Order: sequence, then structure tokens, then C-alpha cells
Amino acid sequence: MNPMLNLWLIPVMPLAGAAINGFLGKRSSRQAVTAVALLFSGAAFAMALLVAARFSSLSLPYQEFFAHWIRSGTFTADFAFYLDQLSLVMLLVVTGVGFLIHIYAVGYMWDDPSYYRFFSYLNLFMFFMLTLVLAGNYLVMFIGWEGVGLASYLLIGFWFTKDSAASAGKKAFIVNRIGDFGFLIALFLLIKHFGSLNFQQVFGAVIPLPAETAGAGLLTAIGILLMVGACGKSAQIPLYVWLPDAMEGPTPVSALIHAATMVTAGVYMVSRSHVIFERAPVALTVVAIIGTLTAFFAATIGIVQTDIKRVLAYSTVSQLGYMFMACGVGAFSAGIFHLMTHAFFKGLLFLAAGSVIHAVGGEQDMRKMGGLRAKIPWTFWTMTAGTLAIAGIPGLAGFFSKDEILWRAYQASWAYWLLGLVTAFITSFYMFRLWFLTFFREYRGEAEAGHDHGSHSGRDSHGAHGHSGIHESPKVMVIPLVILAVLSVLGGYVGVPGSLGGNNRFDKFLGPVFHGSTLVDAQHTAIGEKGAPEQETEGSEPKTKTAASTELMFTAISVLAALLGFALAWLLYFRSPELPDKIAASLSGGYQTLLHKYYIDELYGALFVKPLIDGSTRILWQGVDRKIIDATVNDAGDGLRHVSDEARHMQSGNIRSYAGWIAAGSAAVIAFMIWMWTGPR
Amino acid sequence: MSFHLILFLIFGAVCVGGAINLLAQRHPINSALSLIAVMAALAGDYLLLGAEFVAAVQLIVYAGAIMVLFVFVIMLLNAGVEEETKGSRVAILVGVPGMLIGGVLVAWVVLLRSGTEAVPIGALPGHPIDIAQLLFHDFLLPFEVTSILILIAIMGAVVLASKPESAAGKVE
Amino acid sequence: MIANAMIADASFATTTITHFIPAYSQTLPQLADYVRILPEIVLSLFGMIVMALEPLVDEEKNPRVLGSIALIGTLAALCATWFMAQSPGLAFWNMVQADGFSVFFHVLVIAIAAVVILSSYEYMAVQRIRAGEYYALILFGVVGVALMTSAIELVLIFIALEISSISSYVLAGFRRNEASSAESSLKYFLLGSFATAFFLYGVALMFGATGSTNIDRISRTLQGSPVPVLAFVAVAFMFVGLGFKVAAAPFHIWTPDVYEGAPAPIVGFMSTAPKAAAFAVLLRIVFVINVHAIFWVIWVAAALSMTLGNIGAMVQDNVKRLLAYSSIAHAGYLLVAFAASPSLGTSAAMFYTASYAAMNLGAFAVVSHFANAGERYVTLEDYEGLGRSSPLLAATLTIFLLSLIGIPMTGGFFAKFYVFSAAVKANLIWLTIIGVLNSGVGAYYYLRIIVVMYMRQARKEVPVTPVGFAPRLAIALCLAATIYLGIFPGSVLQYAQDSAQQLVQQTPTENPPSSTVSIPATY
Amino acid sequence: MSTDNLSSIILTLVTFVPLAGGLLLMLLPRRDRDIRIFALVISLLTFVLSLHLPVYFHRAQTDFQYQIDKQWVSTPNIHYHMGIDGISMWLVVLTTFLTPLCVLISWTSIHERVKEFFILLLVLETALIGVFTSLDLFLFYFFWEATLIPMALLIGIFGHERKVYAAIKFFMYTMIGSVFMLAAILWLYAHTGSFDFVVIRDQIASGAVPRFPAAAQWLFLGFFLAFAVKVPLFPFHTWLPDAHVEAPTAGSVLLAGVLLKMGTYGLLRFNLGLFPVESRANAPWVMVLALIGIIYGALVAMVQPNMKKLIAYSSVSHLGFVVLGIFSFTQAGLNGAMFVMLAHGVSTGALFMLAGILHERRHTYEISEFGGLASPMPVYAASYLVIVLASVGLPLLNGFIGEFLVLSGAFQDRAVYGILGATGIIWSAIYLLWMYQRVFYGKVTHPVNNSLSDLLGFEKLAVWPCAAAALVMGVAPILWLGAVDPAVHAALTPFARLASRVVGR
Amino acid sequence: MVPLSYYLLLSGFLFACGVAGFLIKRNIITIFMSIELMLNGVNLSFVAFAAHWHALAGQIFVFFVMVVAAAESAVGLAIIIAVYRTRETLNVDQVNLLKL
Repeated sequence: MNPMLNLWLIPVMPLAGAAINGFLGKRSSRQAVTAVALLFSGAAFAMALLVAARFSSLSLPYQEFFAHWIRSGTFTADFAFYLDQLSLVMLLVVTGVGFLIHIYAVGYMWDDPSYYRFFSYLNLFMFFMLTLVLAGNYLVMFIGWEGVGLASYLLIGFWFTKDSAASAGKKAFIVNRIGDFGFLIALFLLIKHFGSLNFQQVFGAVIPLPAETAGAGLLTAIGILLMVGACGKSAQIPLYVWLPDAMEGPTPVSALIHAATMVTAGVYMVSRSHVIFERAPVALTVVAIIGTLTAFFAATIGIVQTDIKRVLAYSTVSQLGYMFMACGVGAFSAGIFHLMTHAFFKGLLFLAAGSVIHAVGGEQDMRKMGGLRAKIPWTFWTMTAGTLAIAGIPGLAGFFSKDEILWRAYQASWAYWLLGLVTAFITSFYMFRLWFLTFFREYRGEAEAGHDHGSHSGRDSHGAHGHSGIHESPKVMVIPLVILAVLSVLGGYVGVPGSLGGNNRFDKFLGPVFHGSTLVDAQHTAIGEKGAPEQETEGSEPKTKTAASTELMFTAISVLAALLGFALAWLLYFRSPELPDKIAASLSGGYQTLLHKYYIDELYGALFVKPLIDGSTRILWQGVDRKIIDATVNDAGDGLRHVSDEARHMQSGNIRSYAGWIAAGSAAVIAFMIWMWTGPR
Repeated sequence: MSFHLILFLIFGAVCVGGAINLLAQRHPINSALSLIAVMAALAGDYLLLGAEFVAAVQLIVYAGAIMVLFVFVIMLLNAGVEEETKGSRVAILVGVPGMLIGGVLVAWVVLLRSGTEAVPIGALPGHPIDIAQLLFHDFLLPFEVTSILILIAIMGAVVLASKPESAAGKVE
Repeated sequence: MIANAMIADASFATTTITHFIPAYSQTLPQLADYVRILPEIVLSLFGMIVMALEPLVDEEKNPRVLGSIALIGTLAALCATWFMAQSPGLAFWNMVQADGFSVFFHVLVIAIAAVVILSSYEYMAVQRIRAGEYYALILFGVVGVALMTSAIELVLIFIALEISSISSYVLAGFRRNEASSAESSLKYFLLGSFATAFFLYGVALMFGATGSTNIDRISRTLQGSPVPVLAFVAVAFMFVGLGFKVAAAPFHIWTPDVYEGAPAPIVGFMSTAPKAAAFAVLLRIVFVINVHAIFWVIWVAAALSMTLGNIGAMVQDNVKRLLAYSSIAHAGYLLVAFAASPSLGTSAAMFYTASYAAMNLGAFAVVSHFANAGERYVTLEDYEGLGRSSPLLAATLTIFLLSLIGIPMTGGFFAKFYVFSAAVKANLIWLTIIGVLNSGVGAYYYLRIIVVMYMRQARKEVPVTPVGFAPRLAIALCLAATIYLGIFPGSVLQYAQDSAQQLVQQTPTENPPSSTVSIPATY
Repeated sequence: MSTDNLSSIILTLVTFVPLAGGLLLMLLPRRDRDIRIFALVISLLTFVLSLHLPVYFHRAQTDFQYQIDKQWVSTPNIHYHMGIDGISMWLVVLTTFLTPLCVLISWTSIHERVKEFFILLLVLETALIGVFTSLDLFLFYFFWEATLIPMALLIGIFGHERKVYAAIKFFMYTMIGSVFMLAAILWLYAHTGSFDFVVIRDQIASGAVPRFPAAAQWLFLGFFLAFAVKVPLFPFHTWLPDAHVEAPTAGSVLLAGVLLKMGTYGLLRFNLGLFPVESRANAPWVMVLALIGIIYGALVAMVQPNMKKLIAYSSVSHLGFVVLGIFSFTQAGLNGAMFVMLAHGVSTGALFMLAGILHERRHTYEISEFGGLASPMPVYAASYLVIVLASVGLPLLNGFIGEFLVLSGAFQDRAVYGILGATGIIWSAIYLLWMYQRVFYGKVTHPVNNSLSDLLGFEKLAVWPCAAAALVMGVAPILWLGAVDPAVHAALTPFARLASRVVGR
Repeated sequence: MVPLSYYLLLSGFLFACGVAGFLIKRNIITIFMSIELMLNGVNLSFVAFAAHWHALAGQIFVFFVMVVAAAESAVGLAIIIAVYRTRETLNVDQVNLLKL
């Protein structure tokens, strides 16, 4: 009855692009490569829009089965796609933002020697990401899950001649693997207990189950393990460490993968499995706590970072924390909403940052920037829009989504809310810090020296631009900026919460996904045990007046926090720029800690990496393998040879000795025979 | 204490004495002579056992031919008194005890087996005709085969004792 | 009184005559009797011909003549064996028995002799050895060996044993310019006759225990329970003697020295033909004179021989010596078969002797060719790089060595296989495990030879003379036999089993293996 | 000839065509080029012939197919009994698939004693195929031992510096391991009067074998030891790194690709097939060994300075997965084990080829000798990456399917096994990617490496089929599992019975 | 009347002496004589048993043993000569080129 959408075409398009560019790109011109890349990613976007257009006519969830993938006994995993509101949103975001970033990248990477490789990777990423969001079962999702990991590995290490880039890529992949480990175990649990990985079957089997109020249980275990996976992919504590390093990749990559799409896969996966989480309050709590902590923690680090991209990276981590916070309190739609808006403004911010870096010739240290406002107006204005949006200035996308999350968080527990609020303040502070440092006051970089060519080969290689001077980026880069800016300004209006006179269309749209299966009492307990003052199922309309008013109040508070952040940034980085150093000096301890990101990398290094390597080398390889096993074997051999050497001395060469042996031997034989005669008889 | 037994004891004593003397003597010639004594005494024992034929052969072939050959070789190689070299501890530490144990065991078995049933003198008629009967009829094949044995012995002796043509240097 | 005396005398004479005449059987040996020892007759005839011709033939001019005659002799003997096989039965008043068993060993030892003679051709030339006695001695030696396998009378066995022994004493000393050769000959002789004395004492005691020296009669006597202790001791003594001949531990120590000193082709001969014969005798004695106790002795001897042989070989650098040790180990494997039940064990042992003869002769043929004048090149380092300098020689030697290891597609594999399966069938689990472990470890030293041949560069110049026709033929024969036994063991094994069956049935006792029945379940 | 009577002799053909080729090769004159081409043709012919097997294979049917059963030796009753099921079939095809690639990869790297090399290679192929096709225990042992010699010679003659040590170590290890199997086989023959796998299996199942219960554990161990050495399972693995490092490329490829599988195949076919009860009983510690193998192998691999050693230890780790899967006694586990065997055969084989290609150019395997190779040889780097990802176990590549199934199987059997095993996916990522980074990323440290030539034609021909196979196996594992699944199900039925009996008690 | 066992003991003693001689004597010829002594011991028990069993075969056996002994001595002494020729010693302890 459903019209055939041929969803498979959507991911396959970029795959084809990747293949073509990968195999032929080397020999074909940049234009050709560009054409292919844009054509196929654009096609994917177009088809996504097509799907959206025909969406209303579908009976949801809409599923497509293509082929059996694995069959082992009764267990089967198929190539199957699954489309509902949630995946539609993701689909649009991924294809849309992805397409824009493709366009941007054309300009940004134009001079790179292995241009084709870049786009081939980028398309490959699109393929895996789309597979992830369209997956009809956890295993196909896992394909995308690992695939995007691969793509990010390749793209982070795109400038592989630079060791830091290569290491960053490896780090990303391995940390993700640790997450995937959890994910896999969760899958095994699902197989063991539900015999399938199909969303339909699994959820169908889970829905009748009661909530595990008692705490730990099968679903809890599954939930937590899934969360481990999400932590890896979405850079949450404790597995966030790879994301900042991932900034070694080209900026478009950071924008697409490490801001807009891939890192949000975790959020998507958690919301996709909300059925399980809703029945595992403990797991939900874990999610919430991890999210909140990450949000705050990453934000604090963001304060002191001087690398423009790293600031954005930490802010991404912190924003993802928001999303998990939302999921953790059961506000999945809010999480997804923030995911979308975040995709817009964070993508925008990264692209803009890229454009800045591009402008100043590869410089990423904000202390060497400044006063760029006039030189690159387009970038400036778009960036401003993004900054305002993320800072949560009313009326922009970020405002609505973040506000929604905070409100729902408060409903769950004031602690979440408080931390969230502080985070919001810090966020706006470091964003405006970035903003001021980059665009205001005088230019601090050595003006033209930024262009000693090839000096920063490997880093965004814009030494390669033959021309000098700080310059606005080409159209092809500016247009996406503008579009994204518009989106991040207006994107929020799809989900204006009721309290602000809107009626949260976004939430309603997603409603069927998240409420279709919600069980009220679970919600009650889920929130109840978190001592929420208000107990109501999410998005239940119309809100009571008091609720609306309190919500308004909270909104006001968060806006206040944002403004406060702006003010502080203005004070420190525009008004009296010498202050920061003073402050830093005065509380150097804290400052150093922040600057070194709480020494987490060092900690991990000391805790896991080094012991592992040394242990394996000294104890296992040199010890067990060489000294114990091999030594034993060789000693056995030598021992035998030694024995043999000894035994040879029986062969003294002296006839009388030989006769002696014979005599003794015969005596033995005779004795034995006589004994046998006496004995057995 | 029959006359028979006395004779046996005499011959036996000679045997034992000769055997021990063979071991005790340091010069091969003496050993050879004591061995001859042993053989002669044995011939006496054979007579006691009524094996005249064997006794005769013993004296003629063994004591006569073989031992003469020995003495001849001793002379030829003018073997002197053997020097007391410490060649082999094994022979003394392993071999001799083994020999003793084996000997004792066998002796024990012998006593155990055939208590004291006596062998009468002339117990069996070692009549030449009977012997011939056996030798040339029942044991015809072995008898013939011995000829090959002897042939080989002769050939071997010739081969080994004759000077190797290409080893002239080695002899002197 | 004189008359009386005369009468008495006469009467004595008459009485004696009347008393004796009828007792004499005037029967002479029939044709069948001669047919049943025809191979021996043929061999000794040719031996004498060779001897007689030796002074007449000038060896400088035509060195091959005597060898060829000897070879013809062996071939004729093979044909004679065919006749012998046609008329099975006893001969010469229960002296020899022509049955499948003895025919099998006749064929085997005579074939061995043929191969040895072939491989001796150029060896003689290279070592400058006077040929006449050499070939004659081999032929006469084979007579003894062959007789051992068919004799069922201890006297004859003893004499045959002596014939083979004495001929090999002499042959061992044939490289008369070499002190080592003389020494090996001396050692072999002294220890050999020492052991023979033991065997003889055993025979004497057995005679004392049973009053007979004919194996069949002995076994029939021994059926009467209880078995006298003398028989036990006798068997022990005989085992010492025969154990010495087959180089079974602890009576093996002479082997390495003697083999090292003796001429290589002769070692090939010594390590196969007399051994096979001695095993044949042992088989008869173990399974026919059926004293169960010997089983354990054999068990221990087998385990010891395998282990000592392999361990001893491990660090040897002299190939001849190494192969000597390996022959000890192989004697051990063979004894495993003895420990097993007769019907199985016998056939397994027969097959083993055959395949062992094939591969060992081949190996020694190659070694003796490679050893060159004065046997200069017999250490492992001489073999370095042989795989390059003469690939064919190396390849054949490799195959023989693999067969000695017991790798599939070679006779050695099936030989070991049958032996061990017989052992397992008889529940000799532990002996089997010791055996297989040994054959695993034993692989090492054979591998060393292969390794130096193929995986090492030659460090010194070793002249490899081209292989003449005769030795090539010899090697080819051994190779063919090894491979054939490795791929189609069926026919030979079948024959072995049939004759073993005969042997078992000849023994008056029903199922002598009662040895394995009467003893606990698993060893 | 119609397919039917081809089917009746196909196994014999597939098994002995390489041998025949080898024998013919002996007669050929020493013109290296002709010899190479001839060997290639023979191996390709074998491959084509072997394709007959999956094509005409009846997937539904669980018992052995293409059977041929002739008396070879009357006493003892040895049969020339061959036949394959879904399990052995793919291993045969794997062998025939890898051999031509081995010929190609040795095209230039072997330039002296070429003739001997290819003869040995072809003989080895026959022996390997024979191991997988023979259903008569004797025949099996026959081929099993027969693999030893050519492999040892390949290592010993054509290997690198410490080749002799490696060859002897390899030989002695496997020799001593397999004699115990021989003893066990002999016992079985002595008490069943047959070497036929099917007969013996049924007799044991019906409890018709005297004294069996007493001996079963020992028999199990006898077989197990032989196979464990070959796999190699944890404490018996130290011959592997040496053998690999010293072996010529083709040798390593067949060693890792097929020889190791002989061990796991043996475990699957004989230990499980003949001694289900004992297998159950011994499963716990065997699985522990397997887990140790997985983790230990990975950790040791991680710190290897030598590329080939690293790959060798990674094989230890991967084969650990196989054993884990086999002794989980679950459908998924066994399917997975089977698939890991195939996948590992392809991907690790390819890894060794790639390592060999590098050795061709620089005559060293030391990772520190390289670095930044991605710039001078991009195609090589790309191919290498694909293979690395395959053995890291990336979905849509062959490594993932097997590991996933194995782990889920192990998890179903006992959760902790699954969890510990699953850490393997982390380790593999660590050691392989780290190695890849050190070899290919960063700047070119040794100037020599700048001038390295990228993949040559015949090298592409050797490597790319593996990459393609890795992809196909990853996307459409169903093609393989389709045949494996029923066979595995059949192999597991006794255990089902076992379980029911246990429940019954 | 002499008990059979006496004869047997005597023969056993001679045999043992022969063994002992082989073990302790250094001169090759003497050692060879010891072997002859052993044979004599055997012969005695043969004859004794023959008497005991009333079986002439034993005597025949002795006869053959003597023949063999003769042959052996011929060859043996030849070998001894050969050894003496190459080594110029009759001390058995010094005839040990071949060892280990």
C-alpha cells in the first residue's frame, strides 16, 4: 500500500559519488570531481526532500526490505530501512547540512593536492551517516555507526603527513571502538533475549514490559551499554577526549562530522531506543547525569582555549551534553530539536571559523587574530548570528531548543537545571570571548607573515593561495554561511514552546515516535523519583497557567545568564583585555588545569595507554612469550640434546665397558625372568 | 663318598683352579696354559659323564688345535705382560656386580631345579655308532653347514691376516 | 676262556649288532629336502665359484666380473626361493621348515644381498678393496642368514647365526688400511662371540629344561604346566644373545662403533639382513617357545631402545653413526610389534623389517657413494649444500630419511603405523605413546641432515663423483621399494599376515598370544 | 562430461590436479618464466575446478556430498573416502583461491630454485585440500602429515635469516603434536575396526565402542593437542611468529590462510564430531585458552616492531575467535567461527602479501624502517587500508560478520566469554591502526622510501582479488553462510541431544 | 654318584669366570680365551644335561660348539693380528678410536 520510495537510493547516491571520485578522481579535473561530489550529495538531499514531501501520505513507520544480510540459524539481520518522523528529521538535517558543507568545501579545499580524496571521503561519510539514520535494525545502524567512525578517521587524518593529524584520527577511531564495544554487548543482550535486532520486533517485545523501577535489570543493562556506545560516538564523558583532537581535520569536516551530524548519532540512537530507556529509569538517570556533567565540564574547558576550532569543539561537546540531558530526562523531542538547531548554528560557526582561518592564512590561534570585522564582513555577520544563536539570545534557534531542555530538566531535577544554566552562562561567555577576540580590536597576527607559503602545509593549507592579505572567502563558501545563518536564526520557530505562545510543532511532529509507546506510569516514576515538582507527560497540551508562568520565569533566567556571559566577555576581552592574564596569573592553578583540559589526556595516558604498551612489551611479549613459553620449548630441546650428549658417554669406546653393560643387562633380564617365574605363579 | 665323586671333585678342583688362574695370571701364556688345564680337566669330567667321544674331541680339537693356535699367536705378536690400565670403570662397577648377581641367581636356580638326583657313570652309551647315526643322519644338515662355516673362517683368516697391499707403510 | 672271551666278544658284537641295526634308519634325504634348502645351496655354490674364480680374474682389467657373478648368484637364489616356496614343509628330519614365514625372509635377505652387491661395485673400486672374498663372504653370510630364518632346530640356528656373524666380523674389517675398520671388526667380534656364548648357554639350559633342541618339540614339552624355571632362565639368556644381534637396548652399545668403522655398504647389509634374521629367530622363539614372561622384557627393551637410540642420535655429526643410532631406535619400534599379539605383531614386524631394509639400504647406498675414497665425507658438514651440488642424490636421500621419520607416502610410515596399531590392538597404550613420542622426537635428527643438505651453504669443497650405473640401480630399487610400500602396502602386508597366520597355527598352543590375555588390561 | 559423473570424481580432481602439475613441473626445463606460468595455470585450473563444488552443492542437504569411497588398503581397512559438507567445502575453495595468488606474489620474489619452489607449492596445495576433503581418519592423517614437509622446506629453503630455526621449530612442534592424534586414531581403529569418520562417529554415538568411556577423555586430548598446536592455541603458539617471519611470502600466506585452519577445522570436525560429550566437558578451559589467545595475541601484536610478527600474532588473536566460537556450541558461534576462518584466510593472506610486497622493495619487515609510505605509494596504501579495515572487523567487510556471530554465540553460551572476547574488537583496532599509522602516515622518514614504486601489475592481480573478496564476503555473507548453516546445524545436533538428555535427567 | 647340580654349578662357575675375564682382563688374547672358557662352561652343562636326559643330541651339540669355537678362534686371532698391525697394541683399553 505504501508507495515505493526506494530509500536505498538516498545513501547509495553519495556512495556512488565516493566510488567514482575515489577511483577516477585522481586522473580527472577538479571541476569534474566537484561536479560528481555535489551532484550525488545534492541528489541525496533532493530525494530527502522528495521523501519529506510524500511523507504525509505514508503510513508510519515506513519500512523497506532489500536483502538478507546475515542468517545464522533462527537469527537474521537484513538490509532494511526504517522511516519515521525521527529519521526524517535526521535525514533532512544530514542531507541538507551535508550538502551545504559540500558546497562550502569546494571553495575551502580547492587548492588541496588531494582534492578528490577529500570529496570521496566526504561522500563516503554521507553514505554511512544516511545508513545510520535510515537503518531498520540495530545491525544496519551499526554499519553506519562504524562507517561514520571510519569516515571521520579518514577525514581527521586527511593530512596524514602531519603526525598529529594521523594520531588524532587513530585516537578517534579507537575511542569510538571502545564505545562500540558497549554497543555490541548491548546488541548481544538484545539477540539473546529478543532474538532479533529489528526495531519493530525489539520494541514490540519491549513495550509490554514494565518499567524496571527496581533499578538494575535487563533493559537497564541494555540502556547503559547503549549509552556507552553513544558516549563514544557523541564524545561524552569519559570518552569525549577524541573530539578536540579531531579538529586536526579540515574545517568542513569539523563542521559536518564533528558538529552537525556524526557526533549527534549518539543522541539519535538513544532517542531511537527511547522505548528501552523509558523502561529503564536508572539508565535514563545515567544518561542525564553524563549529559549534564559533560555539558558543564566541556564548557569550562572551552573558556580558556585559544584555538578557535578547539573552543568550538568543546562547545560542541557541551551542547551534546545538553542533548543527552534532554534525553536523560525523557525529553527526547527536545533533544532532537536541539540537535537540529545545533546542527545549524554549530555548522555555521565552524564554517565561519573556517572562513576566518582561511582569511588569516591558516592561523587558528585567536590571540593572533582580531579586528577582522571590517576585513571579512560576511563571515563576521554570519558568525555573529551563530554566536547569538548558541548563546541563547531570545528569538534565535538556540534559544528555543536550549530553553526547552532547561525547562524539562528542571522538571526532572533542579540540579540538572542549575548546571545547565551555569553552562549556558559559560557558553555565552566563551562564545562572545571568541567573537570579540576574533573580530574586534586590532589585528594581532603578523600581518602578511601568515602566508609564508607551505609553512603550514598539512594544516589548512592556504599558504597555497598564491595571493596575500586578509581576504573574504569566495562566494562558494559564503553562500552556505548565509543559508546556515538564516537557518540558525529562523530554525527555532518550528518548535516554539507553548509558554512563548508557540505550540511546539516540532514536538507534535515527533510526538507519534515518542508517545506512541510511552507508558504513563513509567514517566511518572521516571520523573517522580527525580523529585520533579511537576508530573506530566511530555508535551501534554494545554499546559496549566502556573506551569506556563514558571516556564516563562525560567526562560527569563536563562536569558539573563546569556546576557551576563556576554557582558563578562565584553568586559574582559573588549573593554580591558589585560585583565584575563591577570586573572589567569592570580588563580594560575585553576587556569592551568583548565588550559590542560583537567589533564584528562595525560591521565588516560598514564592510566591506560602506557601501562598497556609497557605491560604488553615487558610482561607479555618479552616475559611470557620469550622468557616462559619459548624458553621452555627451547630448553626442552636443549635439554634433550644435553641428555643425548650425556648418554653418548655410555659409548665410551671401551670394549670392556660394553661387555659390562651387556653383563649387567643380562643379569637384569635373568633376575626379572626368575622373579616372573616365582611371582605370578 | 664314592670314588666317582672323588674323581669329579679332583677334576672340578682343577677346573676351578685353572679358571681362577686364568684370571689371575698377568701373562697371556700363563693364562693360555691354565686354560689348557681347565680343558683337560673338563675332558675328565666328560669321561665321568660317559661321553668318551666328546672327551676325545675336547682334548684333540680344543686343548690340542685351538689352544696351540692361541699360543702361536701369542708368540707371533710376542704379547708381554698386560699393563694395568684404568680403561673402564663401567666394567668393574657395573659389569662385575652384574656378573656376580647373574651367577648367584643361576646357581640358585640350578640347585632349586635339579636337587640331587645323581647322574650314574656311563649314564648314556656314547657309542660311536650312535653318534655317527646322529651326526650323519639326524644332524646331517648342520654337519654339512659347518663346512661353510669353516670355509668362511679360513677365508676370513686369510683376508684379515694377510698384509693389505696398499698399507705396507702401516705395518712396520 | 679265550673262546669264552671270543664268544663273549662275538656275542657282544652280535648282540650289539642285532641290538643296533634295526634302530638305524637308512633313509637318505629326499629331493624335497634339498628343494627346501635350495636357495642356500645355490648361494653357497655361487660363493664357491666366486672364491674359485677370484685368483683367475684380474681385477684391474675387469673389476665387475666377480660382482656380477655374485649378483647372478643372488638372482638365481631368488628363483630357487620360488621353488622352495612351492614345496613347503619340514626338511632334513625337522631341521628346517620351509613355510611362508621363512620364504618371506629368504626373499628379503637375498634381495638385500643383491642390492648390497650392486651398491658395492664402485665402492670396491673407490676403496681399492680386493673383491673376491668380499663377494664370497656376502654370499656365504646370506646362506647363514637365510638358514636362520628357516631353521627350527637350535643347533642349526646356532650354526647359521655363527656363519652370518663370522662373515660380518670379517666384512666389518674389510677396510684393512683403516685402524677404525679393524677396531670395529674387533669390537664386533669380541662382543659378538661374548653374546653368542650367552645364547649358547641359553640353548644349553633350554636343552636341560626340555631335553630337546628342536623348537617344536620344546614348545610341545613346555605346554606341560608348570613351565620349569630353567626354561625361563634359558629364554632370558637366549634373549640376551638375540637382543645383541638385533641391537636392542641394553645390548645395543656395540652398534654405533661397529657401524661407524665398517665399510658403508656392509653396514647397510649388517643393519638389515642379519637383523631381519635375528628378528625371525626371536619371533620363532618368542611365539613358539611360549614363555609369557618374556613379554615384559621385550616391553622394556623396546621402550629403552627407542629412547636411547633417538637420544643418542640427536647430537651425532657423523652420518654413519647417526644412522647406527637410528637403527637402534628402529629395533625398538620393531620390538613394540613383538610385544603385541603374535598374529598382528608378526605381520607388522615382518612388514617393518622389509620397509626398514628398503629405506636403510637406500640411505646407506647414498652415504657410501657420497663417502668417497677412504670414507672421508661422512660428517654433517660434508653434506652442506648437497641439495645444490647434486640435487638428485640429495632428493633420494631425503626421501629415505623421510621414510625413516615415517612421513606418509613412504614405507616407513606404514611400517610404524602397522606396528603401533598392532600395539594399540593389544592394548599396549603406554608403549604406543612412548613409541609415537619417540618417532616424533626422532624426526629431529633426520631433519638435521635434510636441513644441512638444503638449507645451508657448502662451507668446504666436497667432490661428488657421478653415480655409476650399478649403485644407481641399487638406489633406484630401494627408492621404488620404499615408495611402493608407502602407497600400496596391501600386497606385502597381506602376504606377511598369511605367513604369520601359518606360524601361529604351527605352534601347537592355541593362541600363544595368551601372553597378552593373561596380563593386565593396559600397559 | 555431464556434471553428475564429474561430481563423482570432482574431489579427486581438485585434490590431485596440483600434485600432477607438480610432477609435470619436475619434467619441465629450468626456464623460470615458463615454470611460473605453468604453475599459475595449474593453480587457476584447480580453482576453476573447485568452483564446481559450491555451484552444484545441495545447500539444504546436511550430510557429505561429492562422496567417493574406495578401498585403498584391505588390512588395515583403509579407505580412500572423500567428501565435503558446507564446512569443508569453503575451506577447499579458500585454498584453491589463495594458491594462484601465492604463485603471483612469488612471481619475482622467488628468483632462484624457482622450480623447486613451485613444485613444493603445488604439492602443499594438494596436501591441504586433501586434509579438508578426506573423511577417512587415516587418509586425513596422511594428508595432515604430508602438509608438513613442503611447508617446512618452503620455510627452510626460501626463508630469511633464521629460516632453519623456524623450519625445525615448525616441524617439531606440529610433528610432536600430531603423533598424539595418531595414537588416538590408532585406538579408535583398534576398537571400531574402521578409519571411516562417519562409521566411527555413528558407532560412538550409538555407544557401540568397547572401553570408550574410559578412553574418551584421552582421545579427545590426543586430537585436541594436535589441533591446538596447529591453530595455534595460546600456550602452543610460539612457533607461529618465527615461522611467519622467516617464511617466504607465499609460505606465510598459505600458512596463515589455510594451514592454521587445519587445526580449527579439525577441532570442529573431529573433536566435536567424535567426542561431543568430552567437548562439552572440556569447553570451559578451552574457551578460556581461546580468550587468552584473543587478548594476549592482540596485546603482544600491538607492541611488535616487526610487521610480519605483528600480523602473525594477530592471527593468534583471530584464531582465538574461531576456537571461542566452536566451543560455544551455538549456531551463531559455529557459523561465526567458520566465517572467521574464511575471512581471516582472505584478509590475513592479503596482509602477508602486502607485507611481502614491501619486503620486496626494502628487504625488511621492521616497521621503524618505514613511515609516510602513503605519499610515495598511494595505491598500495589504499589497498592496505582496505585489508586492515577488513581484519579490524568493519561492518560490510568480511572480518565483522564472523566476529559478530562468534561473539554473540559466545555471549549466548556465557555472557562473560562474549564480553571478554568483544574486547578483541578494540585491540584489533589499536594494533592494526597503530601499525598502519606508523607505516603509512607522517612524513617519509627514510629517504629510500621516497623512491619506492607503487603496486605493480601482478601485485595488483594478487592483492585486489582479496580486497574484492573481503568486500563481497562482508556485504553478502549469506552466500557462504547459506551452505555453512545447515552443516553447522548438523554438527550441533548431538549437542542438542546432549542438552535434552541432561534436561531429561 | 654325582648330583647333576654339581656339574651344572661347575659349568656355571666356568661361564661366570669367562664373563669376569672378559670384564677385567686387558689383553685382547686373554679376553678371547675367557670367551673360550665360557664356551667350555656351556659345553659341560650340555654334556651333563645329555647325561641327565639320556639324549645324545647334547653331545652332538658340544661337537658343533667345538667346531664353531675353532672357526671363531681362527677368525678372531686373525682379527687380533689385523688390529695389532694397525694399532701395535694388544691392550683393549687402547683400542677405542670409535667412541661417543
